[in-house]
Amino acid sequence: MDGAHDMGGMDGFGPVVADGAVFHGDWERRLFALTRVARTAEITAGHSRAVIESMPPVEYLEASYYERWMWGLEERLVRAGTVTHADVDAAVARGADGRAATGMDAELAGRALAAQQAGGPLPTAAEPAFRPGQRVRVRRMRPEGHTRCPRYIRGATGVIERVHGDDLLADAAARGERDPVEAVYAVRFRSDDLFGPRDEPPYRVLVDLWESYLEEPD
Amino acid sequence: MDGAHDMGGMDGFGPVVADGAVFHGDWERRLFALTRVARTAEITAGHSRAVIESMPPVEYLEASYYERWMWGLEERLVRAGTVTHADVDAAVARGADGRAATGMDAELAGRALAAQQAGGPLPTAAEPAFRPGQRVRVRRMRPEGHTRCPRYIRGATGVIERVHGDDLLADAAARGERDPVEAVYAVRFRSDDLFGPRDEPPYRVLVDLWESYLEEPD
Amino acid sequence: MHDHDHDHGHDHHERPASDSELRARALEALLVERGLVSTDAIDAVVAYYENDVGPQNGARVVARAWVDAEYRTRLLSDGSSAIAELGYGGVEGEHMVVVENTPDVHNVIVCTLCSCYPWPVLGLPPTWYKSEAYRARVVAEPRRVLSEFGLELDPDVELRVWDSSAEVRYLVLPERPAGSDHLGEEQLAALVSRDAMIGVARAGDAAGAPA
Amino acid sequence: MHDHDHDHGHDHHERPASDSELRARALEALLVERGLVSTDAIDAVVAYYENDVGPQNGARVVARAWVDAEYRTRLLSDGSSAIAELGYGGVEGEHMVVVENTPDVHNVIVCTLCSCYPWPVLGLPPTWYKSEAYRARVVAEPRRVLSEFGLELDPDVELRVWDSSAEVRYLVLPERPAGSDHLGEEQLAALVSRDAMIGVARAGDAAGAPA
Repeated sequence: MDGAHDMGGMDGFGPVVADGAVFHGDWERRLFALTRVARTAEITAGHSRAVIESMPPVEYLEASYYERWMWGLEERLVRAGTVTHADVDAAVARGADGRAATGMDAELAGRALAAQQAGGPLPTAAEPAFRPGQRVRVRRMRPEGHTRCPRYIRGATGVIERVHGDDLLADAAARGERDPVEAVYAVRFRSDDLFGPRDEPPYRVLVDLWESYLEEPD
Repeated sequence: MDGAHDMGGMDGFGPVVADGAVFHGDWERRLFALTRVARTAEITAGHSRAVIESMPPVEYLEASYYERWMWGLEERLVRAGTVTHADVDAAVARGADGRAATGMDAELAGRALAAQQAGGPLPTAAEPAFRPGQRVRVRRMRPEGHTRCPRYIRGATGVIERVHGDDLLADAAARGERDPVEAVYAVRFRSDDLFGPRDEPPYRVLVDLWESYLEEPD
Repeated sequence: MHDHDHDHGHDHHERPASDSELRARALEALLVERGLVSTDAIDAVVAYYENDVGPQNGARVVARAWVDAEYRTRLLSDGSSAIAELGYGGVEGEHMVVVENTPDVHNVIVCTLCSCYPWPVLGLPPTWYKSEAYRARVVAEPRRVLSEFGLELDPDVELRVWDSSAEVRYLVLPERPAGSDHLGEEQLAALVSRDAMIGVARAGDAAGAPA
Repeated sequence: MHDHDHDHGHDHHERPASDSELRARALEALLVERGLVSTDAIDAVVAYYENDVGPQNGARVVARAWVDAEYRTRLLSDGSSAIAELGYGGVEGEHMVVVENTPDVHNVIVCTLCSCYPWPVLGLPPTWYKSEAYRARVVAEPRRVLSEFGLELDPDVELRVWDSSAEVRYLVLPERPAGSDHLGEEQLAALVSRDAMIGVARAGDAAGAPA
């Protein structure tokens, strides 16, 4: 969906604020870890990015990064039937505090830790439709659900920079589907072809795009 | 600027809520009228739409329509040096209430009323570069300031539907400039050319665009 | 359309009205006290938009076009002048274009960038017209939006969505309801709702957003 | 960059931290009490991202590439494998691409849609990287953004902004600072800041966003 999260090229957010902190307060650190553990424990449902993108725009923009994570975690716990919003409200009301709770599960701890270190690169693209150097155009679209094709490149023409490999289309993944698996490319755009002539010297923007987002130019 | 106000095609705002009210409460009605009178009284500075668009995105989205007007009115009064934000804060703090204030100025009242009824149509376009039926493409751009070229049509190709007349380019008007005066067109787009194939039958979108926003397609 | 908000998430228009109201009242008091504006001027503008301007004006234009073919021709070829014949005009209606609904074509009006609206003929815009949802969606899924208003269009009808992005304002000339041949101009005007002149309802329909 | 917000308008990140903190703590308590997650698992994950993962990893990769030409070649042709040689890998770094800065080319990384970032080599992202302003602006006015970080690029330098919109993560291989020939691998690694590996600073620069 084309929501407030799709920020590339947007205006009105002011200057970049010089804050290099990774976390603000210990609760953000634990909330981050809790989200990772909940994934290993398989107590959530739904696609994490897609769920966060479903936040109402004002709430999304108002929230800090880990507030968005928290909103998403709670929502996905609720969708899985693990807890209800009322459960969480009640826990807040009685002052429940994770720092006071203790529950040990060495097996879960081991699996959660291992999960952070798992995974490997994408397989080589089996049948890429486009080759490096080829001109492609980003399709114009208005996806109902999650997508990883940002708005600021829609309809623009670029050149295939590299073929990364094959991957499950993010839009399908967010719907819980297992296909299509298709080539992912880095596509190179000239800044003029995205935003017109600017007061900055021309530059390049390279965007990773699934094959479904692309078409041959006229 | 490409800000939160540019809503065409955006997602995440939910269903259209069935609220046919023109005002919510008497204060909105008076704020509307106050804004109109302030214009006649020439006590504001800055372009009203451009100023409202400069609201921080969260505030813009959070505000109701007349809250945006109020924010814009106060800002333009401040820019003109008529009041300061501190003046308004102080007036709020002492409970100043327009309903209790009385100040008569029949001459201003007459002028304000006449201003509502003034104005006429655009002059016929003197030298339009495009003619009805001609294909045009909307320039890709990222304007620093105010513009009336919405994002959802950038880079799209359409057809000139009609030539409305000549008008001062909105972008220049917002900068306080008096030119260029140029042709304004209604440009007709096929829905597929804006948003790709949809689950709705194809339709047309017609957008009023200044000549500067348009170019000849390749 | 729904008359409630999402479950999970606050209603972003429920920002405490009192704060805004207090600031608006204080702003008015401040400017009146300093003699920069006057209460009679504010009252005059309030009264003008309350009494002289509103969808009743547009309805008279539409009814006249239904009964007077020559007027209809003038209205469609030069909206501003034909509307001025009935005495309507002014701010946010200086340059008017009237678009005609037929059995084959349906028009609907929006302003995606703010909420431009033809004040002299329709008055000030209803809340739904100014809403994020309407501004965002009607250019991208117009049949779904119209359906939420209770208006179902045949798939063969050419739907035209007009985005009022410049200083031109639009009025929809709805189709004259079937079976209205016996009605006079004033009775016909009573059939023409604000929503029909925006294009989210048909003339004569009870449907459309509540006023 | 500025370290303050606009004058007129509230800071939209100053939403009461206490509410969020209380809810986060309650959520953790609730899930622990029900035996769905465990505190030792949370502690283990916290410790992992606190101790084992961070920009020190990326800095070792960069320093190795500076001193070992064959490693550099492997790193640029197959980032994931070369990084794994040094023992780094895992979530949000499964498929790594390393892009090299040269006197003629400068690379900078962003994720406009969320805040994707190469966790195994850089740790978790700094606040500015996750900010609306960085996500919005660096694809549209990158030189102005870099200039706010204190990094001025020659107009002739080809600037390449990488938007991490799929499951590929990027690491910038900065230029080796002039005058660093005498330094060993460990000393070189100490010159490589997180910001240099994102592309908003040069290696060896004191500049860049405060950590």
